Amino acid sequence: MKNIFRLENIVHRYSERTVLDISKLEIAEGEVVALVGPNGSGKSTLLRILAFLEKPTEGTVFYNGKLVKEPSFTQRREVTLLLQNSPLLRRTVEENVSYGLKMRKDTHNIKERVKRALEMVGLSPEIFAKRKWFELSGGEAQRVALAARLILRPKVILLDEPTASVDSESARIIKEAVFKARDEWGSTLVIVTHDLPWVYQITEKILSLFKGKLINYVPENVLAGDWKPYNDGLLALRLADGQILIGAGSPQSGSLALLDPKDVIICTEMPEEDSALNSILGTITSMSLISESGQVLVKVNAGGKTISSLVTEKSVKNLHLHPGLKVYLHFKASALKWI
Amino acid sequence: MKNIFRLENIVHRYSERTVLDISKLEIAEGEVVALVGPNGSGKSTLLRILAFLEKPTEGTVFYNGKLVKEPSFTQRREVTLLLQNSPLLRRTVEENVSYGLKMRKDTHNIKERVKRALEMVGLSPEIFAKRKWFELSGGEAQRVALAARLILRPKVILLDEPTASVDSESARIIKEAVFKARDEWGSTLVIVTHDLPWVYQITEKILSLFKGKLINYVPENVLAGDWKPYNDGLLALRLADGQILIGAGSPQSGSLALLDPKDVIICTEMPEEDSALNSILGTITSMSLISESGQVLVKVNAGGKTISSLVTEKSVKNLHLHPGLKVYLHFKASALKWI
Amino acid sequence: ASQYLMMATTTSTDNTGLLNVIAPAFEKTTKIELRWTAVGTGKALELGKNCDVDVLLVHAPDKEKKFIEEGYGINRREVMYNDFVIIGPRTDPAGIKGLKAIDALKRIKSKKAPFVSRGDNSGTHSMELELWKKANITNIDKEEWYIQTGQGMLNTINIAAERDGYTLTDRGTFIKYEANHNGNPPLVILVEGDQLLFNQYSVIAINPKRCPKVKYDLALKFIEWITSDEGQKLIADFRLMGKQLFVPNAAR
Amino acid sequence: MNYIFEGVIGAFYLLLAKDPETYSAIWTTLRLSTLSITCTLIVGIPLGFLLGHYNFPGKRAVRTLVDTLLALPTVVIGLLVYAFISRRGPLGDLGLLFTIPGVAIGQFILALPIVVSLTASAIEGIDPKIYLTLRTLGASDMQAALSSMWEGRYAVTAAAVTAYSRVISEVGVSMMIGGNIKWHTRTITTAIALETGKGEFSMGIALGIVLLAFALTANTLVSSLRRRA
Amino acid sequence: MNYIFEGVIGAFYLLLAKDPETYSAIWTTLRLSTLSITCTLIVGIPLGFLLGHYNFPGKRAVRTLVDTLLALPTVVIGLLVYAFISRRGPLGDLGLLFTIPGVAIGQFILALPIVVSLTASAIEGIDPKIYLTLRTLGASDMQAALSSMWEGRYAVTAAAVTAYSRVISEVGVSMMIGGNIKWHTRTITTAIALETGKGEFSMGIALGIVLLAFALTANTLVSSLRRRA
Ligand SMILES: Nc1ncnc2c1ncn2[C@@H]1O[C@H](COP(=O)(O)OP(=O)(O)OP(=O)(O)O)[C@@H](O)[C@H]1O
Ligand SMILES: Nc1ncnc2c1ncn2[C@@H]1O[C@H](COP(=O)(O)OP(=O)(O)OP(=O)(O)O)[C@@H](O)[C@H]1O
Ligand SMILES: [Mg+2]
Ligand SMILES: [Mg+2]
Repeated sequence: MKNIFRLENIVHRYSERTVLDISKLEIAEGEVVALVGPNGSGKSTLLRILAFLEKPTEGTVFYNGKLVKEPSFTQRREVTLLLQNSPLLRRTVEENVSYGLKMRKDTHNIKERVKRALEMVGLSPEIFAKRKWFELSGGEAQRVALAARLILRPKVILLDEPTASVDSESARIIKEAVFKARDEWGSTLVIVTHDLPWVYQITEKILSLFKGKLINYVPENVLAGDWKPYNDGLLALRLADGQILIGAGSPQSGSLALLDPKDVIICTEMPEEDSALNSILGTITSMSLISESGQVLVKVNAGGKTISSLVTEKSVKNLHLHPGLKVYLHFKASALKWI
Repeated sequence: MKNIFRLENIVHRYSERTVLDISKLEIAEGEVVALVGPNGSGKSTLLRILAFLEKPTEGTVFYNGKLVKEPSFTQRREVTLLLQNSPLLRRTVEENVSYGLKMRKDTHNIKERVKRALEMVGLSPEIFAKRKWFELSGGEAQRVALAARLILRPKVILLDEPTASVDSESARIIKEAVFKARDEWGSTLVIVTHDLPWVYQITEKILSLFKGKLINYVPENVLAGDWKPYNDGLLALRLADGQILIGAGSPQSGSLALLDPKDVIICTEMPEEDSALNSILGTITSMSLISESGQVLVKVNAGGKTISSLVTEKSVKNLHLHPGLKVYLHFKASALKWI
Repeated sequence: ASQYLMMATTTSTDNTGLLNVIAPAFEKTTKIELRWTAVGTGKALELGKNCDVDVLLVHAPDKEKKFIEEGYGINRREVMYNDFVIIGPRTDPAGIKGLKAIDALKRIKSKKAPFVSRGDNSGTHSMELELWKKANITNIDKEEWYIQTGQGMLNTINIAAERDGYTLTDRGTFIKYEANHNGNPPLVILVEGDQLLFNQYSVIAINPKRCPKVKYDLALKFIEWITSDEGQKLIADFRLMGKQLFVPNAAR
Repeated sequence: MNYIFEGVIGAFYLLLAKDPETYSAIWTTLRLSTLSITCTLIVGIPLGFLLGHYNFPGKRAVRTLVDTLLALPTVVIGLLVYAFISRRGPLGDLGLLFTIPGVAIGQFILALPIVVSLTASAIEGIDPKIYLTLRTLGASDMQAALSSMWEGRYAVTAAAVTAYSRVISEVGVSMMIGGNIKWHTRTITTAIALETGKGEFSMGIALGIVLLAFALTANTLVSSLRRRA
Repeated sequence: MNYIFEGVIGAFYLLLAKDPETYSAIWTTLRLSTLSITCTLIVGIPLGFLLGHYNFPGKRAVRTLVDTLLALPTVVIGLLVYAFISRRGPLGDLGLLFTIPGVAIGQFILALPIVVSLTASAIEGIDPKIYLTLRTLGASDMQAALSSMWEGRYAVTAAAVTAYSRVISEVGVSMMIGGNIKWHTRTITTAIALETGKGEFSMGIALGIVLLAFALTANTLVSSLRRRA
């Protein structure tokens, strides 16, 4: 498939502080990409760069195969971004939603299109079209802002936490609307969200940012804490309930351990002793089906930390896993990656 | 326990539109109250009234047993509110957090207290204290705003979606911080959130708003759609996969059906035929443990709608429920409440 | 009128209302519209130097002569005169009533009675400075009693009234001032009729050799008309509060 | 005190009896101020946007300079313009002295720093996220500039109102360049100056009230436009 | 054109040769403008806040009125104040005529609508959520008012700068109330008016440049304060 974005050696700094450092990133046309990572990891900054709103301090951006120095007007118009906590313009809802079309002088049948865009985000046009920007609740405003993007049927839609303050029913509607964009208009989607079950549902392609760097793990399991030297050059982290996590490797000081949910095995019994194997007792707090993949994300609370494990539906069935069950989590000390 | 708030016959309107209509509401001192409801149901409006920022169009508010006509300065200072998408002041992080204390002329050991407040929300004071308001990511800003409230150790803390754009690890830290406030300072908490599993974890007292009215159900199951007359004066809603939901009662037109998760029974087999009994086939998508109550919230996708059921851990175990399993949801037609 | 003549004049001719009488009459006779801008004499001369007006009506003979000598203007004709008077409070604290101008100033200085000067290089101011010089009084610039306003005549009179002081004014403006106070002003004439207090107004055409664009022919027509019997009679008949303000004296 | 009382009565008389000199001055003021404010807004608002929106080296210096030009006294502007348009000045052939367009040039210079400075402040006051939002919605540079001005429309209107008030109340430029020529370049303010110079204080006040009535009409118009937006 | 050239040279001469008349006028301008702007800001900023922040019946009318008062010509203000403080006026006994405090009263009336109107616009431009935030953090009415002014500090400073510039560049009030009395109430602007009236155009321009240098100093100060905040 053709790449719509290719980023090379991107570094972005705010007054000497490096907040983004990506050596290579490719996004294919029509792809759905989830962008995840903790607060401050650079997700919004990356979206601003993809939307041509900001120029990276260093590095090159290719859009549709072409090197972008100064984004052309057409290029800019093909990409739209829903900002985090996007403000509305000081106009009515209708005018907010139709703004982009008006700027494009594309006003054919505009009333009808505004109506449909509002319906797409679950807002009744009769009730909301004439409202002023300040006459909306937080979630309503968020959805108006989204409608203003969807109406443009852009080639690339970048969404920064589109469901942050939206109720669960509306979140469902929005998720549908976003898929419609991909399926009907072939839009490329990049979505920032902290809603990990959603992420697993919508795409396999998950970009995970951590302190400005792309990492290869979904940051489900970030094991921060006071890692201390242990036997045999291993490191240990003591949990609140006295259990000990063991990691291998030689991290730099202050670094964090990451654990891929796929590397965690759930057992209902205590396994054999093995110094390099972790075996942590915890309680299942939740289990979510990951779309059609037949996998289940199981979250386990162990000594105050939540550790996730990705297991097949079959083993869930076989092991009779259910929330509230006490289980053992097994993973190798070497499964911990340090960043 | 003493009531800290009592609201009587509150009606609030924005230019003739009634957005809040609460005949009675009591909140006890030291209680943790979750306020849930779809977008636009009046949650933020209610919080503004509780924080004395807005006066209800009609009705009376009692605070600490006293009728509040004009809130006194002391009353105002005892209650603090974290606004939805709270803006920061155009100052440094440190000045934002210390602002409330400075206004109270309570500057004893202020640097230290700011430090601790930042740590409480998971921000390193060394990195963030001197930053300007615009040099923060969305989630960081949200947490600074929260720290600015927590530092005040107020009697009442009202939080409007405190974890909306916060990563999962920080959300955990924030949740802890909020509990610390209740446990150590005895603060009363009212929390608006769309994160229902969290709600079930933190409190039994859930206020559910719907179109400005308090309803007795957690709006997990809001069954909106085109309800049509059916045999025997019943109503029917056709799902996307052809299954039919049946409801009893005589709703007004355009009204919605609510279904308490407690009224939904999960079976693994088809029950006997009964015209007044719904029996809907669906797939379990997720299961979450509800804190220490020993109950599990099971979400089932049936014909595109998500229906939740609250079941005991024991029956989860007995029925071998797991995500991905096909199950039947049973509930009486009369279990549907109309609003 | 399709043709018009641009004149720069001093404030006194405009403030007294004289030009409001002259302009329509001139237009009626000659079909030439008279437009004027009323400024200080100094500024009027400067406008003339820059060829921005066609004709001047001013009252500072020494400066006018210099203006002509330097080639800026031609055809200077005397038009009318009035006289200067020294006015002061009715109570006359310095006791100058009836004195000659020079003696009056000397008296004012010795009594340190407030004297308000226009201090604006206007015709009146030039006259005042000349009188001080003739009285051999110098270095009064910073004296507490010597108040320099740098304003027009009427404002200066008003300041003198507020300060219970004396000032030198042209008679036209004083009559106007009297009129403003319905004939009962706080300041009254104390010194008048001295030969030194003569105030001559003249018209000057701007030199077309230096300023090719000026309407020299119209300027000549105006000069001719104002010095004619018709113009002179209008001036003689112009009255405020029933008093004559200007005496026509155009030489034939 | 009497002046004020007589002035109020005089104002009514001038307006109701349709005093021709007064109406001529009102008409001149209207034509002149419309001309000068239009030019000022056309030039000043874009400049103000550029100054408020973009960051460039020396921006602070430019800002300080513009703020300094706010203090240009009208007489000085009059002199500067006079130096250019006097017959012996470089633009003398245009014959602008003692004409309304000539005065408008001066008023333009007077009002421009006001419009630029206050528009720049208005733009700086807009949430920077708004501009980003406009861009994400596909606005061109020009469209985004116009729309963000619309977002700050109250402050931009305030800039225009302040500048317009300055223009209609100024006297130095009108006097120096216009020459206060009766029936031609006499504005309400130069008429006031004339009457005051004559000692006709109540007439001065009466004309002042006429000017305020004029300004009130203009502001009521602006205010009702504001309400609609 | 020569005027301008000579004016620039003249300005240097006046400043460098420490011309006593010029320095007296500068000193008077400084004292006078400091007095009047201080009073104006103390009264005007709170009024502007009230007008911008609160909604009350008739607010739009008050706003329109204030905007209309922006158009008060300085001569008219001079006349009005004169009517009160002249010896025959009701406040004649205070002896304010031809004094700096007297002129300051007039300049106060001149600058007040500017400060009120622009401060009100500045306050209206602030995100209303900011005020709510201040209240939720426990600010008293007064503290919240001060803090929201701080939030809109750029626009409030712009109001102050505009008013100050208006005050130092005005001539009508200073002339009418101050009397342009040499060594006493002669300010830079009245001196300019005088020189211009005398036909000393280059001297007028020189003094104009002196005034601009004065304003530049003030604005540089403000700008460096702004930078710190
Ligand atoms: N204008 C700015 N000036 C300086 N630093 C900034 C600025 N904007 C963001 N930052 C910093 O850059 C880093 C990345 O910010 P960014 O907004 O991209 O994070 P994010 O991943 O979107 O976080 P969140 O989940 O909280 O929205 C953060 O450390 C933030 O503090
Ligand atoms: N200032 C206002 N003027 C008019 N209507 C308003 C105003 N503020 C809110 N509303 C309306 O009042 C209703 C309740 O709004 P509120 O903000 O309380 O909802 P909410 O429950 O907090 O929703 P959300 O989850 O989206 O934040 C909504 O229908 C909203 O459109
Ligand atoms: Mg972000
Ligand atoms: Mg809300």
